Amino acid sequence: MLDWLWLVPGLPFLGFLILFAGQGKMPKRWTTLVGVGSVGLAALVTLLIAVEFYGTPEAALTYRQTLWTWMEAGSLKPGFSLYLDGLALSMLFVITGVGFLIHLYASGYMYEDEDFPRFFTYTNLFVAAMVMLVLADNLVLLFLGWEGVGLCSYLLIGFWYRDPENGRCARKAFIVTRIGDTAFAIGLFLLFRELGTLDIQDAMSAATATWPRDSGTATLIAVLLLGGAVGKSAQLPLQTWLPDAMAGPTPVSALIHAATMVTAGVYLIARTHVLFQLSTDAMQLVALVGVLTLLMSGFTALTQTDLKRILAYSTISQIGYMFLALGVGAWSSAIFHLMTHAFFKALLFLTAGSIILSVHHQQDIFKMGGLRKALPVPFATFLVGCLGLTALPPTSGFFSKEQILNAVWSSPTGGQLIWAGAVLGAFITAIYTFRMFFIVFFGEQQTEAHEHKGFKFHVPLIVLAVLAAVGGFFHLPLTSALPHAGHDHVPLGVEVTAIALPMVGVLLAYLLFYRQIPALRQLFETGPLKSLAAFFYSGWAMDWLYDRLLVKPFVALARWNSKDLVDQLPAVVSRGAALFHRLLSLSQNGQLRYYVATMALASLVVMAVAVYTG
Amino acid sequence: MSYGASLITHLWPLVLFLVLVIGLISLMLAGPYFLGSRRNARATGEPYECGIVPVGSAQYHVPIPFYLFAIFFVIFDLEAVFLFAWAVAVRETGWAGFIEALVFIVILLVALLYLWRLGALDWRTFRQKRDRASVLLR
Amino acid sequence: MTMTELHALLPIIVIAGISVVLMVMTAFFRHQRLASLITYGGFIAAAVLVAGQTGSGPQQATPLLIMDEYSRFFSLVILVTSLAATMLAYDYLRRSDVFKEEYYILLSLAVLGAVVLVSSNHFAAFFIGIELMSVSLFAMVGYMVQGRTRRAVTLEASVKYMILSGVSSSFLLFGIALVYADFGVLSFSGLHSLLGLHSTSSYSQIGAAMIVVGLAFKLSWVPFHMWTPDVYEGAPVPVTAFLATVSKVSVFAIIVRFFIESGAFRLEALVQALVWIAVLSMLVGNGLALLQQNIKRLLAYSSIAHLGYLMVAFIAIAGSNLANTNLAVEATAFYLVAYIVMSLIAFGIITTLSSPERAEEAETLAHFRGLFWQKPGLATAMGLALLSLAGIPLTIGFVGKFYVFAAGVAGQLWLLVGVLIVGSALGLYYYLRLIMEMCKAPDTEPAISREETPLENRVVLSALGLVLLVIGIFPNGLITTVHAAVAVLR
Amino acid sequence: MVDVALIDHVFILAAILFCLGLVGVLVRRNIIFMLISMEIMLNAAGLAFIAAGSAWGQPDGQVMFLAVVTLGAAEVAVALGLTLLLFRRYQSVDVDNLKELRG
Repeated sequence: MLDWLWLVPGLPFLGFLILFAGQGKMPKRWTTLVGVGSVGLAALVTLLIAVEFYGTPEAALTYRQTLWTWMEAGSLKPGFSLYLDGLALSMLFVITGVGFLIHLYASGYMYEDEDFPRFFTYTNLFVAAMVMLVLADNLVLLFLGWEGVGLCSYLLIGFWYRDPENGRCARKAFIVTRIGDTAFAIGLFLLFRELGTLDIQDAMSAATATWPRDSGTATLIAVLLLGGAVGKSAQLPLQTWLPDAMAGPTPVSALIHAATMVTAGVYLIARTHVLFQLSTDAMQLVALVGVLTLLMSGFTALTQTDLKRILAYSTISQIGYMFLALGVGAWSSAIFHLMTHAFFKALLFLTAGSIILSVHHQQDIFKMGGLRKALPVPFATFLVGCLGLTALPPTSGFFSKEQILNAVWSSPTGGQLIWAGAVLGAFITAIYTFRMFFIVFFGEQQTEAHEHKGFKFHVPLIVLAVLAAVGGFFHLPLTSALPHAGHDHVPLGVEVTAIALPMVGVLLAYLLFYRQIPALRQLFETGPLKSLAAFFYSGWAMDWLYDRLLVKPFVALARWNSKDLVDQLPAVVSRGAALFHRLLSLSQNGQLRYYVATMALASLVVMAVAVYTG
Repeated sequence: MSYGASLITHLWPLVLFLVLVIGLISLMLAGPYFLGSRRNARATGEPYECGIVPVGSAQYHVPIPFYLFAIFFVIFDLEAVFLFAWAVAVRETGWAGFIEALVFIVILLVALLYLWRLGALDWRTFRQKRDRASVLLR
Repeated sequence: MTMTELHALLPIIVIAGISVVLMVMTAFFRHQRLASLITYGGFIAAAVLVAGQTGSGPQQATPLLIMDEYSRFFSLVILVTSLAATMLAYDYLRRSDVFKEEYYILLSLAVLGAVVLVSSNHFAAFFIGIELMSVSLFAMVGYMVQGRTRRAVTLEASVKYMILSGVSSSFLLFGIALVYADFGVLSFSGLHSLLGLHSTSSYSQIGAAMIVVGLAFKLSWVPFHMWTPDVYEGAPVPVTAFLATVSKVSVFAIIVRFFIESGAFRLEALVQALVWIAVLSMLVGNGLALLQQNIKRLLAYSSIAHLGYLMVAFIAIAGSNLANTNLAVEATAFYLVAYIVMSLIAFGIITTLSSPERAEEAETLAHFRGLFWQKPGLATAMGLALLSLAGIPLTIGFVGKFYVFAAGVAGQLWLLVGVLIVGSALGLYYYLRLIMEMCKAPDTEPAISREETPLENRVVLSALGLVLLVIGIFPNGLITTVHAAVAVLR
Repeated sequence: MVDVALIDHVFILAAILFCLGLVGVLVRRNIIFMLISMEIMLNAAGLAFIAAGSAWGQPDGQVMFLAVVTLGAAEVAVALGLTLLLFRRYQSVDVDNLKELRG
């Protein structure tokens, strides 16, 4: 069964090829069949592989499948091999399983769209690239998958390309992640240069052998890789693209910008954890990035009014938790949270998609209100999702977040202060989640709502709701792939605080947005807190800051320079090349005897060289 | 043997050849002068061109068959050179050489056949051929 | 001649047989389809014979010819290439108004010359092969001059090619004579213990230089390249396709063998001259192609540049490290195959789009404008070929260029590697320019005919496109083959 | 090397012939004369072969000479055909008429 591993990336890629070849001329039924079916089959294969995988003893849980060696020129032998271990398998679960449910949902959600086939062409390619990224056993393939998912993300954010605003959002996402990718590429190159191998496993074992603890090189490479991860996973300071990425269709937001691609950074760090373990500084940095991001985006989510943007900021915040977990060495907790997050966040996005579709593409939560009656199924599933996001027991989010918080408390790179920040984040999460929930589903109904019913809409929601509810009981086969963090003993008070604060947050949200206690509301609508809220609303003014600090000066510099060097350099090159061409063209004058003369002269030179220097 | 002497031993056949050629030509030119009768007719002063009467300008169009034949001659003549080389060593090469020479000649024959069927050996002009064909058809 | 020798020579005899059979046939009746089928059959039979002998070890057949893995590999390459080129030419010839059958005679003679050339390890066979090929080629270049709807430039191209080729042959011959005078040996291996070792005599130095000059002309190395664009443009495009692939590859294959077996790499001054020729070829070829408007000329200049890239690997053979030289020889062989595939597709598409009945070839940018929207299949193949020529990953051209690059780096030829990179960057510009042209909206009055692409062309072009991609993705099969083929040298 | 002096002389003669031929190709515009000059170059090479062969006492030189002469004939055969066409097209045999292909 393990031999079938190549089918997992192969099937979606085949789907992509078929859809691409069909050029949108296939009937919609076939398109659905191919687009959804390929991912479904991949999920099935993953399941079968997992069955066999769980049957083998954990210590031997790695499997390598060499598809082919691309070429052997000198010592460089890039090959196409797949590497499966517990970590990769866990990711495969998420990508193919959740991916399949989202595809199924999208086949209903996107049905009316004229570019229906194009959508599935992109998403199938995305799944193939993402699986490739996860299964890559060498850095080249990893990078290929990494860029592949980035490309698909770009294409899908700008899916409705007729609105130039969407194109702008797509470009922003592409450029911002590109900054991270550059760091990532430099890191990979350094890794190859220092260790002389492209194979990830070899590189990891070579790294421990080559570098002592806290060596400068290891730290540098780890930080560069972190740069790539930060860009892809929308962490501080490169988080600004993700809210804008919501311009894409909602299933895309669920698939790429919540469940899978944005967690690639987490996967990358987990995959290269050996490197990070070598460097305390890098680990500390990861933890700091995580906690700062989760706090910042939590506060921002508190004030947003656009349903999808709230979810986007909450995604950033939750990935912040994953980074925090990585930073404190709780590797498996990070991946565990990655999975549970994929469940409840995909659920929330899909439900949000249903809601938005029902209220005619209205995304402002203050214009919804009281939808509980009109949309019973989304109401129920959204509630489950919110409970998971808030990490209330016994939903899946509770288990994973509790693990993380406990690890933070006792880790050397964590500590009480960071723990306090993380718990505060959990508290805020509870507030903004239920703020959203109460405003959307309670209060006065502001708009008409027509629920889209049907198999394709409800089945994914219900399945995901069940997963979000009970996913915390899953046991991921990570013991052999990632070092065990050790059993964390934390004081009882700490644990109780961590569980209780979110509940308090829910209560606060209830009072504020359901009961709407005037005194409290007044507090927020006046004075310094209001301007603070505006500040939060703008995403801590990060876009403004970048605009002032980077974009404006750059544009100004470019404008000032437009007649000068920057523009002149390419012009000089192209003009020089053209001149070169014209000069050479003169030599081709069509005169036979001139050609003979040139030949005779040249042969004279060659002969002279041969005789006089020989 | 000194260099000069060796040169002489190498070159004396050439010298002899030159002397003989010059002698023969002198003989041929001098003979008629002494032996021939002298008449002064209209055509006496004209250059002799293998029986063709030299009329008109020297720059006239020669029909293509002339060139074709010249080329055929040169090529087939040269192929004969290879046969000459074989003839020198006919005993040493034995039957294998014979078969090879045979193949060579057969290929030449095929080429000749091709030329013949293509009409390249046909002296007539295109118009003459067409007229002939129409006569036959009638 | 023994039976084993005869057996080894059988492929060559079969190819020679094609032209004889065709002559007999043509003498009695003319039939293009039959002639083409005989030619295909002959090429296939010869290829099967060569393939059947692969692995049976080197066999010296007469002192002139050697049948070893190297010559078998290139014979096979030449035969398959010629088959493809002949198939691509069928429809073009059918639509033109000249005698068709003689084309096949000339072509099979040229192939015979090429196969003899790559199998030679003696100057006599070397010379006969190269001249048999060249004389057939200049008859082929001028093949269409007789047609009623002829292109005016064909005659010019053939005259230029003939004169320059004759001059270069004289250089080649005189060079051989000088080397022969110095050592009294005509076989390559006989020279190995002599050439470059006693450097007192300038006979062999000048001789080797003149041989290089003669071959440089055939390979259109700068500054012996001037005929290339004119002949490529003037010749009928199926002939150009053949000229650009078979003649280049066979001469390059033999120059590699000659230099290795005769020890000519020991002539350091000559190698130094080759370095400058390579630099010039890469720069001048790409520079001339840069803004070129005529596609056939553009491809001619690009082929000059590609021959320059090949020289990087060729010069790397001169190094002293055995592993590196093996890598370099492999790189040349691999790149030659890659070059054939890419050029054949490009010229094949021009052939397919041309309309000889109107004496018009698809050689201007206008013919390619918007091709993607009119003939997506052909445009895709052309796009693939151009991407491969530009050296974009996952194409055969990339692997080839990478290989050459690796050989250059291993041989520490920094100047050449640097120029290779600059040249590739220039190349990217004009290849992509052509691709962009194909993506544009088509003109209202498309320059190309709307006719259906003939089946033969479709089969050949898709097969070549497939090869281009498959070897680009799985190059190891070809690498292993090439590795085995070049192992016999040295 | 056998008989150094003699072979040097012959090679000097051959080289002179070769250069004469090359100069002929360069300076003549009449294609007929270019062809004749080309033949002179070829025959210079042929002469060199004969000389080298006889110096080494081998028949190889003469064999090569035969090949050279055959090549010359074959080239001339094609060349004369092209010359005729050239004359028909331009009513002259001046190769400088051929200058359409360039750039």
